Amino acid sequence: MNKFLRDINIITILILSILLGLISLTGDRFYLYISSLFMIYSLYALSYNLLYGYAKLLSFGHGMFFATGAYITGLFTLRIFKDPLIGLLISIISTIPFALLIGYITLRHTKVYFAILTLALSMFVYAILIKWRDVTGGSDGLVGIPKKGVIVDISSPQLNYLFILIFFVLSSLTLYLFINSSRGLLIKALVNEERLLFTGHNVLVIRLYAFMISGVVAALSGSLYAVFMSVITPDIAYWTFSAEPLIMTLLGGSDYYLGPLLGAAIYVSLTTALARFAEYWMLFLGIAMIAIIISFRGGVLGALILVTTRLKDKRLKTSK
Amino acid sequence: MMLKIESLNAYYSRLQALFDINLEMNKGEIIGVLGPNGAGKTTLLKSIINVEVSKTGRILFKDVEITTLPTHKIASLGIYYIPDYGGLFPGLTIIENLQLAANSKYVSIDELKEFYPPIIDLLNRKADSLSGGERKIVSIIRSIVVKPELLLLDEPTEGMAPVMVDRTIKLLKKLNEEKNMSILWIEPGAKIRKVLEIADKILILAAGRIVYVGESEKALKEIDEIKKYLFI
Amino acid sequence: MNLEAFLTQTLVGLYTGSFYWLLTLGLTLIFGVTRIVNFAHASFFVLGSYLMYTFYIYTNNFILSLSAATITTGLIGVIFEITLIRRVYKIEEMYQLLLTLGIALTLNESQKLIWGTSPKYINMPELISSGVAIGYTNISYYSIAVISIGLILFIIIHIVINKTLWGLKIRAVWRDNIMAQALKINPYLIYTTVFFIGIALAGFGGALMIILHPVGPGVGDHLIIYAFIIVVIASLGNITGAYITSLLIGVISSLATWLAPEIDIVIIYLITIIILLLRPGGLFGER
Amino acid sequence: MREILRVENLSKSFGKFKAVDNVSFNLRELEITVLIGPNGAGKTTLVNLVTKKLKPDQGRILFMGRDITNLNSYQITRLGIVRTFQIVNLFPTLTVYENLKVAALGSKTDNKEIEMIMSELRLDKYKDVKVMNVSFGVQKLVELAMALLLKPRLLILDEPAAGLPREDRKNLMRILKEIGEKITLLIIEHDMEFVFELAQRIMVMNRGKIIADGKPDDIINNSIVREIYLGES
Repeated sequence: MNKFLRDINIITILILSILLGLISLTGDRFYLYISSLFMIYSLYALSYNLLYGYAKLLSFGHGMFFATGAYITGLFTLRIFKDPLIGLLISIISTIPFALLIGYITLRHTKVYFAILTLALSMFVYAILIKWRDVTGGSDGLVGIPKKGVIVDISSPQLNYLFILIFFVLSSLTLYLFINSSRGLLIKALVNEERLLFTGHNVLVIRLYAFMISGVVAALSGSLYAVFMSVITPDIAYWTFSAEPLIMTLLGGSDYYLGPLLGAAIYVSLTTALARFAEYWMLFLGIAMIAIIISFRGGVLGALILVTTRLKDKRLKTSK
Repeated sequence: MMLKIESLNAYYSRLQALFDINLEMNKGEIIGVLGPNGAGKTTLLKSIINVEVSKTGRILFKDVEITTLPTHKIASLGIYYIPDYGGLFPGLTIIENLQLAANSKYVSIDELKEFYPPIIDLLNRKADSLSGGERKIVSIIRSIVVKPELLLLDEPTEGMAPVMVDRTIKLLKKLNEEKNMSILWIEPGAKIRKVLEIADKILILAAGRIVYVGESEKALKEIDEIKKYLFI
Repeated sequence: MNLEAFLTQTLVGLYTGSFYWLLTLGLTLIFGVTRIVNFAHASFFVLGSYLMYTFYIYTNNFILSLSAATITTGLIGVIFEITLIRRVYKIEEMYQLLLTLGIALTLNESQKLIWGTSPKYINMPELISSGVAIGYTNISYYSIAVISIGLILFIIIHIVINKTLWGLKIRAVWRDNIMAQALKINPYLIYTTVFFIGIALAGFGGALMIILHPVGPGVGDHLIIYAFIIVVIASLGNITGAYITSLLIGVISSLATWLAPEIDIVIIYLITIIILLLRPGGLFGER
Repeated sequence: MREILRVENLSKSFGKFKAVDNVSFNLRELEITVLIGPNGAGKTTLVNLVTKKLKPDQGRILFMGRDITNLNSYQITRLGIVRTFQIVNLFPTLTVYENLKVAALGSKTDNKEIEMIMSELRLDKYKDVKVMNVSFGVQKLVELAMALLLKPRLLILDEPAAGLPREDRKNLMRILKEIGEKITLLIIEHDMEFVFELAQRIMVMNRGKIIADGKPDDIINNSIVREIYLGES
């Protein structure tokens, strides 16, 4: 069962990537746009679920990594070296120490305290982005982040799309393999920290490890976002933006690796489909969230799997 | 009929702690429940007041079914539960603890004094500043204010100095006679002789099952056989 | 540095702090008794403002609208407690926090739909113009009243909690829920009343605030952060701590805006982080 | 026999209540020691202090001559003091194999040994079943398997037989005897049958103090113990 699931996860990712690849051939700007957003949000949500679903850490400040990723890429490509790829790599690398620092501060606390502390820290980042005008551009943010660089040129929508696709496939697969590695196992084992302690593991280090990986992937999605949009504002550091991957994860189902992906898909398609009702949008999410917590915490994917297994059981019974 | 338990099975999460327990208790009776650790003694009390355990079967108090009633309703019907830690509220003074029991700011101490004179000096002390033994006795004294018909005691004399143990047991007898409280009383097997001093009936639990029931005189004769059940 | 400006800023800080207090008081009470951190609390605060606004338009009576807004907010809070929050008392706190976050989003957005996106305020010059002059600036009696109300509430709450039987029951549930029930106390009744009081207080605060500050979308999002920062610094569930910290944060932020406007909010967050690094349990933590 | 653990003047109080009151003792290598005593005597607290689940108010703990008083639980575990818990304490959402794997990672043990232990304790058929879906008895075995994979020098078992039906107890006793030949055991237990079958040495705790310590026969005849346990005086 486990093996089968594992395969199906990888298979799904691969098939999905092929479909996404095909979309690029159509060259239809609209489709390219929403599927790019989907991929970026998916990574953002996947990185979030590594904390929420696997390490059992409820963070309300995940946006700070998305934002730092975006801003470092932006600043680097605008000020220092004009190239999206390099900018992206730089932001990933520089996120590692940042995540470790934040993790060191927050991870001694758990549960509610951790949640609130991450919230405060992300607002700290937000405050800096707003206040440090001459560097961050204040509330206007950064404009004209280059797609055409010294090394890579992704100024054509299709190329930009493929650029995102490559990182999407690579990181979603790597993250999956990581979760199923022995390091990943220890992260899953955080469900019972006391026991983990008494099996000779330093819980804090494991948490820190999960926190770092998650932060880096979030930063990656952030910098993809920066390059894709070529305009970024501090809103992506405001706590409400940190709530979005959380909602996607809950929507899709936090117990499954692909849950956040599904969540992101639903999220993006609904936002575009319901664009006319934009003002009702967050209201809808709020209600959806309440419904999920009260009625079904497995999310959509959880529900689907439950239904299919029920059907299987029925078939078995009838066959007997 | 004070208390009637019909084919009770109780579970902690996935683990079954009690198997098909049946029990009948008459008004004014003192029943001692003895058994080794993990026999399910505490679970029995917790199933009666309906906390922390999931269960099947029926529990009746004065012919009223209380199986699924919320704990505070069960308490209001006249059952007072004293957990093994005494159940005084830490951080609250003893007098406050008594006020809660009386559901009023005014508590008459005279009667309490008569049952346990030292209470006077404790009134204004915080519950957590009392010794374990004191806490348990005060919690028993609190029952005078609660005025229950049925008293559920979880190892009230455990961890007490021998002198205190005897004092407590006399106190229980007094409550039973003068306040006509029926008492369902849990103690570890080692306390069997103490329990037999005042209990009308004892009941031995082992591995979640009732393995022995008997009137006290009878039990006293068969004590050596009983000790086998208690693994001692 | 001039003393007058300093005094003015401090007073401004004190009444801002008093608003924070009205917000965190309910948050603290609710957490203390139900162990739930109410993410939606600031949304109720803002709801209070909007209701005040609407009632005032129709009645044109300050006191009447104030009391109406307060009570209505409290009742709406109770509805949420009974229909939704009551279902999660016994499950993981993660989900409790998430549920209240969902409620927060729902409230904020429905407020947008009902009252629109443009900031709303009540213009009552007669209330805020008259006051004591400190140097060039004028501190309105209204803001002084707000500060006093905060203080009075602090005293009342203390008396209620520590001297009355009802307060005793609250502390009992607070300490040992099961034993409280064993003493015939119905915890759900306590929960609901505490929710009513806590959220009514938030509504009250919001209603008072709209006289001084316009209220619009995003105000709740901003306030909840401050509320959280305060209760965490004060140590969750500690009432005295919440009061002192509220005033402290109020004063610090107003002084910061005066002395270093370019980095004022940064300072607040920085202080929070430092305090929590030094005292993980908060300043007033028992254990 | 060589001394493996030395505990000096260990104390821990909760408020006024002295759970462990200035306790000193030592354990000798490859000796099966059983710790008995009534409820609230402080047995589990003592174990929690030694394994650093709780921080002692005062006292010293030496393991194979090394002072471990200020180490963390995970460091102590790595040194070879391994414990199990009274209530089953595992990773419910992980499979039996994954649970064992976590333990193996804790002591850098390779997967071959996991397979070996699984077959020894007849856990193979539950390999890929989530722990929360296996019976209580099996969970107890998983606990034991994990403990062994951690390569203990001193293994502390807190009521290993609690809640097990008779036949499983017999089985467990057999396994523990085998283990006892390779690993020093400290066992908290109430089931007297179990105790006297297994113990080479018995320590009796009451009200936070060790009131008797010696060979089983001496203990059974010790008057204080008879009073506490058999209610005789």
